[in-house]
Amino acid sequence: MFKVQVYVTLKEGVLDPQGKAVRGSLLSMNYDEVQEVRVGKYIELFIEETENLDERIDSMIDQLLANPVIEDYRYEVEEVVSN
Amino acid sequence: MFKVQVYVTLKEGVLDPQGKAVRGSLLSMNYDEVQEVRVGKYIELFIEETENLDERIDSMIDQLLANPVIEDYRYEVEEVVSN
Amino acid sequence: MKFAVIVFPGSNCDRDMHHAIQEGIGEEVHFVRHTESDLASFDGILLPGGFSHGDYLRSGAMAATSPIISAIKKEAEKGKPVLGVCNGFQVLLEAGLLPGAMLSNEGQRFICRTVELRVENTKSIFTTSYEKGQIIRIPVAHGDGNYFCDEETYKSLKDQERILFTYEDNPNGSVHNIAGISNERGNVLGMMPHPERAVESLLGSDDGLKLFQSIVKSWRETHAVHS
Amino acid sequence: MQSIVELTPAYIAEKKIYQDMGLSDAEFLSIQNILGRNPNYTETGLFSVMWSEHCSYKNSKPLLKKFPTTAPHVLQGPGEGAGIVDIGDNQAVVFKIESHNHPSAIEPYQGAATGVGGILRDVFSMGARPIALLNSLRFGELTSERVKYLFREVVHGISGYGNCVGVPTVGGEVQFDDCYEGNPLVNAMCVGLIDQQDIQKGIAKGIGNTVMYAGAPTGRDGIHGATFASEELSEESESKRPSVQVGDPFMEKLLIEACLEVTQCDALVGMQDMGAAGLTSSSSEMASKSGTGIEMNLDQIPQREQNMTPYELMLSESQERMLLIVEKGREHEIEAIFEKHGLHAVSVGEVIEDRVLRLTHQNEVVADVPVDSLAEDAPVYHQPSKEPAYFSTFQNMEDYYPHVDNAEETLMDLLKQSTIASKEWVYDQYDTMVQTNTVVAPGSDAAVLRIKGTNKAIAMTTDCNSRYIYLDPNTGGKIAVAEAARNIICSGGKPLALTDCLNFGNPEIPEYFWQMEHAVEGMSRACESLSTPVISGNVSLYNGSNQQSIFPTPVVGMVGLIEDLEHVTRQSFQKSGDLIYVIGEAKPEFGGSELQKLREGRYFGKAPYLDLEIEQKRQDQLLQAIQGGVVQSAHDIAEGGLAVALAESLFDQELGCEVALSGDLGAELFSETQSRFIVSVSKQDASKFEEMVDDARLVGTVKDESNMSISHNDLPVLNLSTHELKQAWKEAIPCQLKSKG
Ligand SMILES: Nc1ncnc2c1ncn2[C@@H]1O[C@H](COP(=O)(O)OP(=O)(O)O)[C@@H](O)[C@H]1O
Ligand SMILES: [Mg+2]
Repeated sequence: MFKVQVYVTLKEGVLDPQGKAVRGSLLSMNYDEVQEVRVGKYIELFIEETENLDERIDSMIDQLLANPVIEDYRYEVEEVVSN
Repeated sequence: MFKVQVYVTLKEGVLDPQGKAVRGSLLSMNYDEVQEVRVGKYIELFIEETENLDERIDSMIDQLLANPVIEDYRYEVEEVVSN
Repeated sequence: MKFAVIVFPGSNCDRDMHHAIQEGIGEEVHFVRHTESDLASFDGILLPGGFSHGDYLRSGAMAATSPIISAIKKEAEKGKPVLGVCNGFQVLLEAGLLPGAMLSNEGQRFICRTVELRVENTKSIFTTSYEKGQIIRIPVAHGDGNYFCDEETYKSLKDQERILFTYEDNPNGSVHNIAGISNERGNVLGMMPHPERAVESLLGSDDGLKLFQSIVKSWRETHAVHS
Repeated sequence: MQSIVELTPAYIAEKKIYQDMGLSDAEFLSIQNILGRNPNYTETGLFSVMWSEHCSYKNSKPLLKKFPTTAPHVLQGPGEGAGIVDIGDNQAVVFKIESHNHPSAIEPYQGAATGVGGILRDVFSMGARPIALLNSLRFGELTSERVKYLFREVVHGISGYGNCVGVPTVGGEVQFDDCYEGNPLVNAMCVGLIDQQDIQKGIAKGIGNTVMYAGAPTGRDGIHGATFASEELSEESESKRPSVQVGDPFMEKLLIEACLEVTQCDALVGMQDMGAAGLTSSSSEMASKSGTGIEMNLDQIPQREQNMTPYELMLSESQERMLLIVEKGREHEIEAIFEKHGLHAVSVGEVIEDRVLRLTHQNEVVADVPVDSLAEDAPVYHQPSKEPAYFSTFQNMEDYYPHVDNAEETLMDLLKQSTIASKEWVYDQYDTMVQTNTVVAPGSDAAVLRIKGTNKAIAMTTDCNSRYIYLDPNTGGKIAVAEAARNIICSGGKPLALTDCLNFGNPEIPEYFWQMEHAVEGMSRACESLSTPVISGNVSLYNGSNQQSIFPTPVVGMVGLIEDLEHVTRQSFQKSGDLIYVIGEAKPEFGGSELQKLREGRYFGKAPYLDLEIEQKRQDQLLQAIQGGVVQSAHDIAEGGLAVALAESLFDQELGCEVALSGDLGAELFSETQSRFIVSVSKQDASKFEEMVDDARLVGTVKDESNMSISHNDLPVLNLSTHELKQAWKEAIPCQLKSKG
């Protein structure tokens, strides 16, 4: 079994309304040191042994987990003991 | 300047409706190897040098970024060159 | 009775709530902005639906850090009625005035439709005008209405009769079909369905009127002698 | 410090860089003539967006002139952000429709969401509170995964934005045909309500007054969106998206409240949203309209990204921005209002006497061009028009006549056709009730909203059967207007006016231009007959992909006035025992019909015939009967014919009916002959109804037993349970979405 950790973030230059709003709230809570906030997704996949693991992960992400038009992603694969 | 990467995940035992839906979609796209999907958040904070950095990060997360009733979190701090 | 409708940035049912109080039950009502910090002059506090702060991060999370929240807590401690509807309910959860949390709808889609609710308890100040077990028709309109709490919390909600409304046909995956719960003292109610949208039969249902009437009734009962 | 060295004016001219921005050689030549010199890079950009079809209507202007646009109740016709119609009591409705087709093809969620955001701003920039949203959508068939994705995400985007800003989405339409496969249509309409004294215009009057910028900071979003919307989709357009416009409905909500409050402040002179071509169009149009000029210091423009060039700042299509003209010295009043709503308004320039748009950036003048040349002097093209070969072939064909052996099976199949099937999957995701005015939510012919504080209501709908328009643009154009009016009438309203969104193919291809020319002609005739002037609209050309154009799709958005809440009427039968009437005779007309699609998988032959005089007479009589209180329900007969319309009338309350027909069975049940209605009437009102409505024929009765039963010449031909019919109709779209492609 593999645990795949996928990080999906907005591409540079793409407006992040969520990050902007969160920063606004943090400022109003007096966390003035916060210069920027970007909010993305963190997805964990548990995947059974399969052929072409990396290829399949890439295509899952492209097709569903991330929107390549506005998002970038990266991921890490780790083998885990299935329970 | 510090870059803080915050990972927010649903607690074990809390059903993840989004993860379930994503898994359903992946299965319908014939990614049968996917056993489980959990969807969380990945937040990047850019923070200026400040006293009690860790303490302040913890309290930002507790007060706003994660909901302790349903979510766990962890974070990593990295010093970056500000531009 | 004098009501406050709290307006957070992004609230969008504030005017509807105002209309329901003014035209629906003919009571006094004012808007109060999230930046205010005193609610002492009001007899009842209403947190309307909408998308406070865009519902970004988590629905209700940012609103729950507003200055007005401590004022709401203070009045709630005095026993004044506090009603949170939809986003208002989410704010109450995030602010810790009610237990549990809200997850996204099971179907991962926003749902807007009129649903049937069962009135589970008529002893609450919010439900005395209904009959126990009565089925009422109230609209829902939400994307994150999937109420979650752990079994222990559920047990205490159940034992203390704090579940006021349940769905007849669960639209969002909410645990044990919960649609609305109150705090231990019974003066704070959070519910996903919108009673303020159900105060005129012209618009499909007036089953929400009794909720507001219940609040006023119990307030009158305790304040009768003075006025 | 600029990171990119700009191309020199001489280089732009010599290497024809302007062509990359969508300007032709001839257009560039006239720009050189206007300026008496070569334009620099920024200036070339200004002209390229302002002279794009999207902003200048250079290909469609001659056609748009044909639309009737005036009537005593029209307070504002085409030309401002949105049109305005008087509804009495010193109130008015403000409405407009707009397309966001190309952005939605590339990023469906954001494309649709920002489409909604844009149309809202058109309405609230006039000072009106948005009270309703509608839409009109077209997709390919729900068989490919890509189409399913587009459909899901477009609906999701509309709901994501509309729900958040708190404006109910109360109606719309969705149709599915192969021709939209690569180029879906996403048209959004907004209706606002205003007290007449609050009407605000996009003007820049008063030399010395201050130009203020409010709302979101400017980023590099959708640069060249306007020219992009004016080109055909290709591989290349995929790469032409440096960054997609992302909507922030939360910001929009704050902007709505702030702008409506600003409208009440008399320091405000004029206001316009930054839509297509952003700062360029809003500034130059306001100045041009007012006979003034505008000077702006681009360093003052709030910026989201670093090192933005003048070109980028002026062409950016970042969302949720407004440009305001404010009385000099009173800027702080405006600032304070925005501040209160958590927004910033900043001074960025002033109104000047010279009728130019003059821009400075880092202490240099970076553009200096006459405002009229940008806003008014775009070339106008009279494109050649040519009747397509298919048209005469279709006209000369023998009438298509599908034999109906099994009426039950045919009806079940029709109800499952995605265009006919229930759209509940769509509108369930829209908040249809916020603002608590929705008397009739999606699911009937038109949506109805009451006007608080009065006994009135307004009805609204969007309609366009593009198959008829493809077969015969003139007739089809008439039908689009007539159908919208029918839907208003059936709801108890008197049609007031319409807004249109002309979605067509490449106008430079004579056959496609011909389609547009004739559709507009037909629409104009119908507008005249039915007294519904065009008060606003939008043009979206170059729709198509891989050499295939979409069907000509001029969507009509119509608003009507219901004088008394008592007149509100629904399409669903109300109670057992009521009599069922059909207004109008069926003829065997199947060109462009749902039955033709079902049987043949394509459309050919003649569009159904439309007689505008008969249409008008029937609409008038039906409305009088409704106002006279003798009508229980009314529904127009549209796609799928009488059988489908009857079934739809049963669903709401799961009632039944017994109907007896004679004449040609196929035509009676499934023909799409125009100007027809199904009306139910209480028994005691029957004679009164018959007196009021000429062409009504009694065909049956509403029943409690939940069964649809039809006989033909006294023989049973159809007997199906309402529940079964409803399930088929209701589940069709969710089923298609779920099935693996
Ligand atoms: N995209 C949509 N958004 C909202 N409502 C819709 C949409 N599509 C269809 N509807 C609603 O579904 C109902 C049926 O639509 P339609 O078949 O187009 O009606 P009609 O033929 O009478 O115009 C109408 O009430 C319409 O408003
Ligand atoms: Mg209709």
